[in-house]
This record gives sequence, C-alpha cells and structure tokens, in this order.
Amino acid sequence: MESIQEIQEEIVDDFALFEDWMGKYNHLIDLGKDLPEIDDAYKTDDHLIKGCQSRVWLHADMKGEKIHFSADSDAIITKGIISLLIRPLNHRSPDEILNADMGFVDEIGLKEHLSPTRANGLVSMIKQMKTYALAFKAKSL
Amino acid sequence: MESIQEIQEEIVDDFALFEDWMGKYNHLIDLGKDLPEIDDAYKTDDHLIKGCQSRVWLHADMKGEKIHFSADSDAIITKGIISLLIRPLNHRSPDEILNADMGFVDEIGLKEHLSPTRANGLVSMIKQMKTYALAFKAKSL
Amino acid sequence: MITKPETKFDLEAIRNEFPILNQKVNGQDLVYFDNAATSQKPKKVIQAIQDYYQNINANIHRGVHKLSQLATDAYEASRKTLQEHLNARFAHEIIFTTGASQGVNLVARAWGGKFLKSGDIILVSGMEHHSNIVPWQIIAQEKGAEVLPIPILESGELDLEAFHELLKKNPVLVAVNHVSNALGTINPVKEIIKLSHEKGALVLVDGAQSLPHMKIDVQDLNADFYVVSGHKAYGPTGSGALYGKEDLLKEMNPYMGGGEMISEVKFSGSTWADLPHKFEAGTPHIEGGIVLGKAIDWMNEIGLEEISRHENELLIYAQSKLNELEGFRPIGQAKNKASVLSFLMEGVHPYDLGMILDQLGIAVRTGHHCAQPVMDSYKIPGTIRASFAVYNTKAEIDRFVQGVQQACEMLR
Amino acid sequence: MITKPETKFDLEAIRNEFPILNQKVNGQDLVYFDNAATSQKPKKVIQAIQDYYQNINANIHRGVHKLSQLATDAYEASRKTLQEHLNARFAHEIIFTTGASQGVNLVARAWGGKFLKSGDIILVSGMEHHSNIVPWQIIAQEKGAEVLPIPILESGELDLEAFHELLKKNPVLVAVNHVSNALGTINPVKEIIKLSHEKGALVLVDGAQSLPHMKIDVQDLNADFYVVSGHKAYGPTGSGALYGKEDLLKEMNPYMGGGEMISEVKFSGSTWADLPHKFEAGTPHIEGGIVLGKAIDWMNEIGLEEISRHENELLIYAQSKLNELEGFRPIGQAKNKASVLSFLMEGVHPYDLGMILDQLGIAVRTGHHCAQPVMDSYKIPGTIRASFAVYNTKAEIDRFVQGVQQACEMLR
Ligand SMILES: Cc1ncc(COP(=O)(O)O)c(C=O)c1O
Ligand SMILES: Cc1ncc(COP(=O)(O)O)c(C=O)c1O
Repeated sequence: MESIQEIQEEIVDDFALFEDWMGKYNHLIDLGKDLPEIDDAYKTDDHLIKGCQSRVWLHADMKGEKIHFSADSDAIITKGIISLLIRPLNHRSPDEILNADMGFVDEIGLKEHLSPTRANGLVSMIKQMKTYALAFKAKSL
Repeated sequence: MESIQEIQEEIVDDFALFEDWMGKYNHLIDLGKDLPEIDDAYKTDDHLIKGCQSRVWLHADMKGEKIHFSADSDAIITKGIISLLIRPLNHRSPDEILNADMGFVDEIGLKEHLSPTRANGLVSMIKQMKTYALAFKAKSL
Repeated sequence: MITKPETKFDLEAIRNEFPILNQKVNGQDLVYFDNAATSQKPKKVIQAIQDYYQNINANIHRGVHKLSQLATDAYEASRKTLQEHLNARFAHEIIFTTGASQGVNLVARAWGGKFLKSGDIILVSGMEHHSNIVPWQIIAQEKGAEVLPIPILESGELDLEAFHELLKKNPVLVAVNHVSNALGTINPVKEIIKLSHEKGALVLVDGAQSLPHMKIDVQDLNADFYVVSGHKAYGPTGSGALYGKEDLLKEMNPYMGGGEMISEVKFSGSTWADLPHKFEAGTPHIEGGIVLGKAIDWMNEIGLEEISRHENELLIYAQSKLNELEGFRPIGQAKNKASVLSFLMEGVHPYDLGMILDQLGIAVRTGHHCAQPVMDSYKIPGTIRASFAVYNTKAEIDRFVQGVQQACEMLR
Repeated sequence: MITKPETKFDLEAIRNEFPILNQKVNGQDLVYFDNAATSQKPKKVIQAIQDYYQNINANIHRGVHKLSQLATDAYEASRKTLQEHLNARFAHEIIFTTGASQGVNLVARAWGGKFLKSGDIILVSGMEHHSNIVPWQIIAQEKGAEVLPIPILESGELDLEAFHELLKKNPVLVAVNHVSNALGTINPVKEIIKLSHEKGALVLVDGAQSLPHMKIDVQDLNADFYVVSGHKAYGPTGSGALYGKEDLLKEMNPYMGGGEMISEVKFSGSTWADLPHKFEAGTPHIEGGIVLGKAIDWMNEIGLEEISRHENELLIYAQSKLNELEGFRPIGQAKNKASVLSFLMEGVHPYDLGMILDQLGIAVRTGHHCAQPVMDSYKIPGTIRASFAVYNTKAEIDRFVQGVQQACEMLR
C-alpha cells in the first residue's frame, strides 16, 4: 500500500492538472459524488461533527490494526473534501493517522477551507479523525 | 436696580479688558475670593450640586418677592464662576430667573466651563438655580 | 420643520465612497451582498475615525482638559444625533451599547433582573435573531419565568391570530424585531405594541435590521425599548444604542458596574449615577459612539426614503430574475419586506452554493443566520441570503443571478 | 527562544508616530499626561483601522465568503497575539471584551452568578478602580455574599498583614489590580495569588494599568482571571480582553446571550458554544479586536523593557522636580511604582490646578480617578494625576512643573 504522503502527493498532482478554480471544484464535486455511502445507522447526532456549516457525519471502525473511516455530508463540496481526507488516512494504524501532516490541502489551493473559522469544518474534521485514532490507540494499550 | 442683562453685559465688558487667559483667570480667582461666605449651616450634603468635580454648595432663600442666593465651593475658580452666576440672578423674582439667558458665559470666553460634561458643574449650577426659582414660584402660586 | 435639501440619488457617487467595493475577490470584482451581516463603511465614516484619533482622542466625562472636553462633546453630540434620528424625547433615553445584542442583554438583565417574577411570561417572536431569544431564556430561567414563541406563517409573517391568543396569557414583555434578518419581513410593530400595551405588556423592538433601511420613530411606535446596531448601518464595529423610555430606564437596575455609572462608591455600598451614565460603565467605545453619529448623518444626507426606494428596486429586480431560474424557492414572502432575500435552490445545499459564489467574487451568507427557530419552522437547515445596501446595483444582481445559475449547473 | 532584535530607543521617532501630539491646545503645544485614562494611538494603529475597513471588513465566524474569512483570520490571529503576549496556555483562554470593566463584570456575573453563595466572602483591595469594586458589590448583593476591603497603608501599598488576617476568613475570591491607576503602586500579585490559592480563593487581577507598561505572564503569576483594556495600551477604544483559566471558563455560565455564543437555539432550550465563543455574544468589535493585536505588536517592537525604563526615568525626574516646589505632597509612594504620579499642592484644589494647566496646554487628570475608596482612606477629595507614556519627554515634564508652579502662584 502507498504511504499517506504518496497518496497526498497524488491528490496534489491530480489537482495540479486543473488550471482554474472551476476545474478544481468540479473535481471536488465529482469526488463528493463518488464518496461511498455511510451506513445510515451512523447518520446520527453522535456522529455529527461540530463546527461545520453543512452537516458532516463521521464514523470510524477498527478492523484489525487499522482504522476504517466512513462519512457523509448534506453538502456535496463538503463530501468532496471528506473524500480528500479519508483517502490517505483510511486503513491506517492509529499512530500513522496521529502523525499525519495534513498540510497538503493547502497545496491543492483549497486554503479557504483550512481557515479555522467555524463556517468551515475542515479543521474539525481532521481533529475528529485524529480523536478517533487517539481513542482506538488508548483502547489498544 | 440694573436688569439681568445689564449686569451680564457689564461682566462681559469687564472680562473684555483682559487680553489673555491669565488675566481672565486671575480676575475669576479674585471674584472667587470675594464671594460672600455661605452660612455654614448650608454646607451640607443637601445643598451639594451633583456633577461638579469640585464640591459646590448652593442655597436659596426667598426674601419678599425676590430670591437670595448664597454659595460656596472648595475650588476657587469654581467660586469665581458661581460669583458670575449669582451677580446677575441675585435678588430677582422667580420668573426673572427662569427666563434668564445665561449665554453670556460663552461670550466671556469661558466656554470650556459650559460644556455639558460632568467634570464641569456650570450647567448643573444654572439648572439648580432655576430649579430653586421654579420651586419658589410653585410655592407662591 | 426643517425642509429637506434637494437630493439627487447618484449611485455612482455613492459607490465611490466605499473604497472596499473596488476590490477583486478571487480574481473577480467583489459583489458584496452580505449587508445584513454587516455593512461596508463610507469614506466619511472611515475618515471620522481617523480624525477622532488624530485630533481629539481622550477619555470622556471626567477630564477637565481640552481633549477630554472635545471628545466628550463629540460623544454627547452623537447621542443627540441618535435621539433626533430615532425621535426619542430625551438624549438620556439613548444608551450607547456595543450592538443590538448588548442592548437586549442589558434590558433582559437590568429590567428582567429586577422585575421578572416566577411564572411570568415573555413572548418572543418566532422569527427572532438568537440575540433576541437567548437573553430572555437566560433571565427567564434564573427567575422561573417562561419564554413562549409567537408562531410564524408560511409567508414569513407573524401569526397575529396566534399572537392575540397568546396575549390572553398576560405576558409581561413582548420581544419582536422590526425587520427579520432571516426573512426580510417588516413586522407591524406599531400594532403589536398597541395590542401588547392594552394587555399591560412592555415591548422591546429589535431594530438591528431596520436602522439601515427605514425611518424609525420610537414615540410614534410607542416602543418601550428599541435596540439598534451601528455596524449594520454604515457605522463602526462595536457601536450601537438602546432606546428606553425614561421612566423605565430610571427604575431599572444598573447593568454593569464600573467607572462612570456610579454616583458614589463606598465599601459599605454604592449609589448610581443619573441616566444615561447609569448604564454606561467603564470607558465606552468612544470612537464608535462618536462615529455612529456620523454614519447616521451620512444616511440622512442621502435620505432614508431614497435608500429604501433604491433597495426595494433591487429586491424586486433580484426576485424577478431569480424567479426565472429552475428550482428557485424563496423563503419569506411577506407583503412588507426589506432588502433581504432568503432562498433555496432545489437540489443544492446552501453551503455549496455559497462556496461557488465566493469563487465568483460574490459574497452572500448561507446557513441559519442566527435564527435557528425560523429554519426549524420551515424545516430547512438554512438558506442562501442576499441582502442589499444602498451601494448595490442591478448589474451586480445580474452577475449574482448568473452565478447562481452557473453554480447550480455545477452542483446538480 | 526567539532572540530579540537589537532595538535602539529613539524617542523622536516614537513621537513622530503620534500625530495628535503635534497639536496646539489653547495656543500652546499639547503636553498629554493623561495616559492612565487613555493612551494616544500610533499611526500604525490608526492605519490598521483604516486598512481593516478598506480591505477586509465583514462579519466574522459564520461567513463562507472571502472577506469574512479574512476578517475572521485576522481576528483569531489577534487572539493568538494576546495569548502569546500574556503567555496564556491556549488561545481560547482569551476572551475579547470591550475593556477591563467588561472583563470584571463578565467574571462577576458568569462565575459569581453560578458559584457564589450566601455568606461567601470576596476580598477587594482598597486601591481598586470602581470597575473592580462595583461588579462584586452587585453580584454579592444578589447572592447574599459579602465584599470586604483589603486596607492600604499610608505608603500606598497594600497592607499585607491585614490581608493575611482577612484570608483566615476563607474568602472565595480576591480581586486586586496589578497597578493602581490612582497611586501607581505595583502590587505583589504573584505573592497575593500564592497566598490566596493556599486558602482556596481564586484571584482576579485587574491589569488595565499594567498592560501598557510591563511584561505580563499569567502562567507565571498563576492568575485565575486577568483583565486588560486596549485603549490604555495604544489600542482602539472599546477593545480589551479577559484571560481565564480554561477549566474555570468552561464551568462558568455564559455572560450574554446572542449570536455566536450558542451551539443550538430552540425555544425548548439552548446550548452553548465552546470557548472562547461562549463568552462572545453578538457581533464583536471586530476592528477593535484585530487592531488591539497590532497595538501589542507595536509595543513589542519598541520593547516593554525599553518602555518601562523610559517611563520610570520620567517618573523619577518628575518626582524630583516637583519635590522642589513648596507644598508638594505626593500621594502614593510605594517602593514599586509605575509611571503614575498622584499629588496635591498645599492650599490648592486639584480642580483649579487642572484648569490652569489646561490653559497652558497640559492635560492631566484631577479628581478621584474612579477610586473613591482610595481618596477616602487618605481623607482627600482627589488628587492631580500626571501619568506618562512612552512618547513623553523630560522637556514636557519641565513645562509641566513650571506650569504647576505658575498655577500655584495664581491660586494661592
Ligand atoms: C485600574 C483600572 N481598572 C479598570 C479600569 C477600567 O477600564 P475600562 O475603562 O477600559 O473598562 C481602569 C480605567 O480607568 C483602571 O485604571
Ligand atoms: C435581527 C437582528 N437582531 C440582532 C442582531 C445582533 O446584532 P449585533 O450582532 O450587532 O449585536 C442581528 C445581527 O446579526 C440581527 O440581524
């Protein structure tokens, strides 16, 4: 399997193909549409991430040593962003996830999503993924 | 007896003799020093005028049809200003006092004392003098 | 009576007064349609701020020195401007606040803290901004009182029949906005006040959204309390005012403790200053207070009638253009509306639409607009809101409508 | 560790940054010695205000559009600046306020409203500004708690022996300023906090007068709450901050209700947002919050050590010059003092002296300086207070001392 960083570089390269924001956003929207559906059982308030203007549900399972994420949102661009985050972090060990540097979102040119305002859930999403990782790590100790 | 306005004009003329603020203030300080003393019995909290940075006591008596004012302050410039106000208004009928236009203080070039800030009691003093007049008028009706 | 000087509405001249509008956002000319959140500021206002700091900055009310006097005079002159603008009886009925929210909180705490009793009922309209709901909830909980919503109709208007029924419960206070920030509805506050008074209830009107758009006359309305926000009306951030009837303000508790608001402080007990100082503890936002008056002057120079005529034109134009788009669903269609246009596009999440519009340089707001109960009553998570100010143009609306169309094509 | 850049203290360059100082007052060059009331603002601060309104003005935290993001980022960056400047552990321990007064009121209401019980004791130093007395009196009265003063000595220092005795009463909170605005005393707050904590009392430190003059380290002090005011530290009016320890802030009630501070609003009940938003209801003074950070940057560019070294020189110089005048009586002669010089001239009322100095273009403050209990303990109605900032000069002090002499000759 590729490393987290390799996948991130791939994603950055993918986005580099687009010359304007329209291309990027269309790609993001496509990614959103392709995001595997989350089990309806997890679309509950417990799984809602606070601090997003659109609703975002995130669930994590431990399969063996690895964490499996699934997520959904009512907004399609948000789903695209979720997809960007899940791709590199899915099926990784808690430590890998905890150590992952997610700065690649900036390189894509989606910096507006990185700003720590409450309208944007990206920071909260990353935090929540890392929180899951931490919880699973604690359990396994 | 001269009219209120005549006395005011006199005061304005007096002050016009001074070319600079020093002269004016020295004159004001002299007026303050010359202000007749108030009866100690009236230097009580009841007679304090609110809104002055220095303490100002004002008392009014009805003598016949006319009002007699006496006042004091712990600050000498304030006493000078009191003196400016009392001179035209003393021994006048309530109506004369109520109708008096006190804009002459402005003409003297002591405008800074007229500003309705709470540091400056001039406005409060004039108000209090008119309040006394109103009270005596009401009583006599 | 002052006769109004002849004014000619010159949109280009007005736009030239707003340096920020000449900006590129994401490579495109900025279209700023987030005016209900906060308005942009004319040069006159920005310049007045600079003038304040370069010429007369000083702490007010207590200084004997010249700068302090100049600053105090300017501050009190601004209070007078607000008094005249809102047609209050006395200048001391105007309390400077940091915005509409603080105004409501002040009344909830200083009036409610003293007079609210267990079992009392407060009616709050169902289209209020959180700032006119939560302060009542907090004080009501403290006092064992109850906050009941006045329901709204599908049209986005208050359900006046339901209101009549609710009045039978003898509420002690009714809280309602003059203009809804989420729906644009202009509420019949004069009638609401009259009905409420007949039942002995006081009325607080939230004028955060009315000040920038229309003439307000607190005596004609007979409002007991009226709060406004400066930053939404071309003024500085952190500025605002509360109007309250003198006799009510006099009876209320102080709100904050501090300098300025006292008559005498002793450890054995302190006494309060007269109005308006009783409610203005600490060094106020002097710059904000002074320059809010300049913003009001600026609006009056253009003329409130001209402002609302122009904005209304924009509203009607935008509505008719959007109507041509597939899946357009306006939220809030009251007969009487200010220049706030809330809507949804079928199959498109407001957030997605907002993001794409932003890429096109167009600033709108998306979400619940701090009015979750409104969204709940429509059973929607939020809306897209375009809100217009005097400097907006039809050409901007064309770009906006085109942007909405383009975004929908991308997103659907 | 960041190594400090070499700075050279260049007084003339500093003065050039303050356009207001070039002014004539009553025909004379302005000497501004009323800095403890409010400081003047450097060009950098005035320019930052203009930049804000001309480039990024928008409402913060909720907008998806570019301007809103820029404004939010700038606002949060300023919070970070304050965090670093005060050495708080987390940025969310910094709550933006409208000044020191609101900071104290917030704690009194949001902490006291929840935790204060009947019979509880709050110790308040006898040299507090009204803003750190009255809020405690108000909440204490509501809750049946008691406010006891910590006496002060003739020297203008706190009576630490008496404080020891008072601690035996097991107070729940101690309120004390870092620097007294009326006397200039720098209080040993670290020691006071240590002693208070040993007895289980929380400590609120009023830093309104320390922020402009010295390095503050809330963790080193171990302060529970620390309030500052922006306008006294070269920042805009209406700006300020409260530092509070995370666990304390988390447990407290909200202060105001409104937008921003909620997580969810329903008529059946609302829930609160996380820190710091829980305490920042309504649209904040965005300009003030952002530019306060710039003012702090400006101070740090000069260097706090340089600032206090210069101010201390002025204090010593002024004191020695005034000492030569007949009837000079300093009020407050603590060993550890900031650049506040309170005094009386025998046989002269402070108000008279202030008026004459004003005629000479010299701005000082006269009166009780919102600290009536201090005046009561000295049994005086007030003092004349000259307070120095980094831009003041010895030449100005010469003019001031000459002015005092001249005034005394006129007045005696
Ligand atoms: C020691 C002290 N505390 C509190 C305050 C109140 O600060 P603000 O007026 O900024 O609220 C002041 C200002 O006068 C002060 O000097
Ligand atoms: C209707 C309404 N009320 C109250 C407020 C709160 O005003 P402010 O944020 O200025 O306190 C707003 C602003 O969002 C509003 O639109």
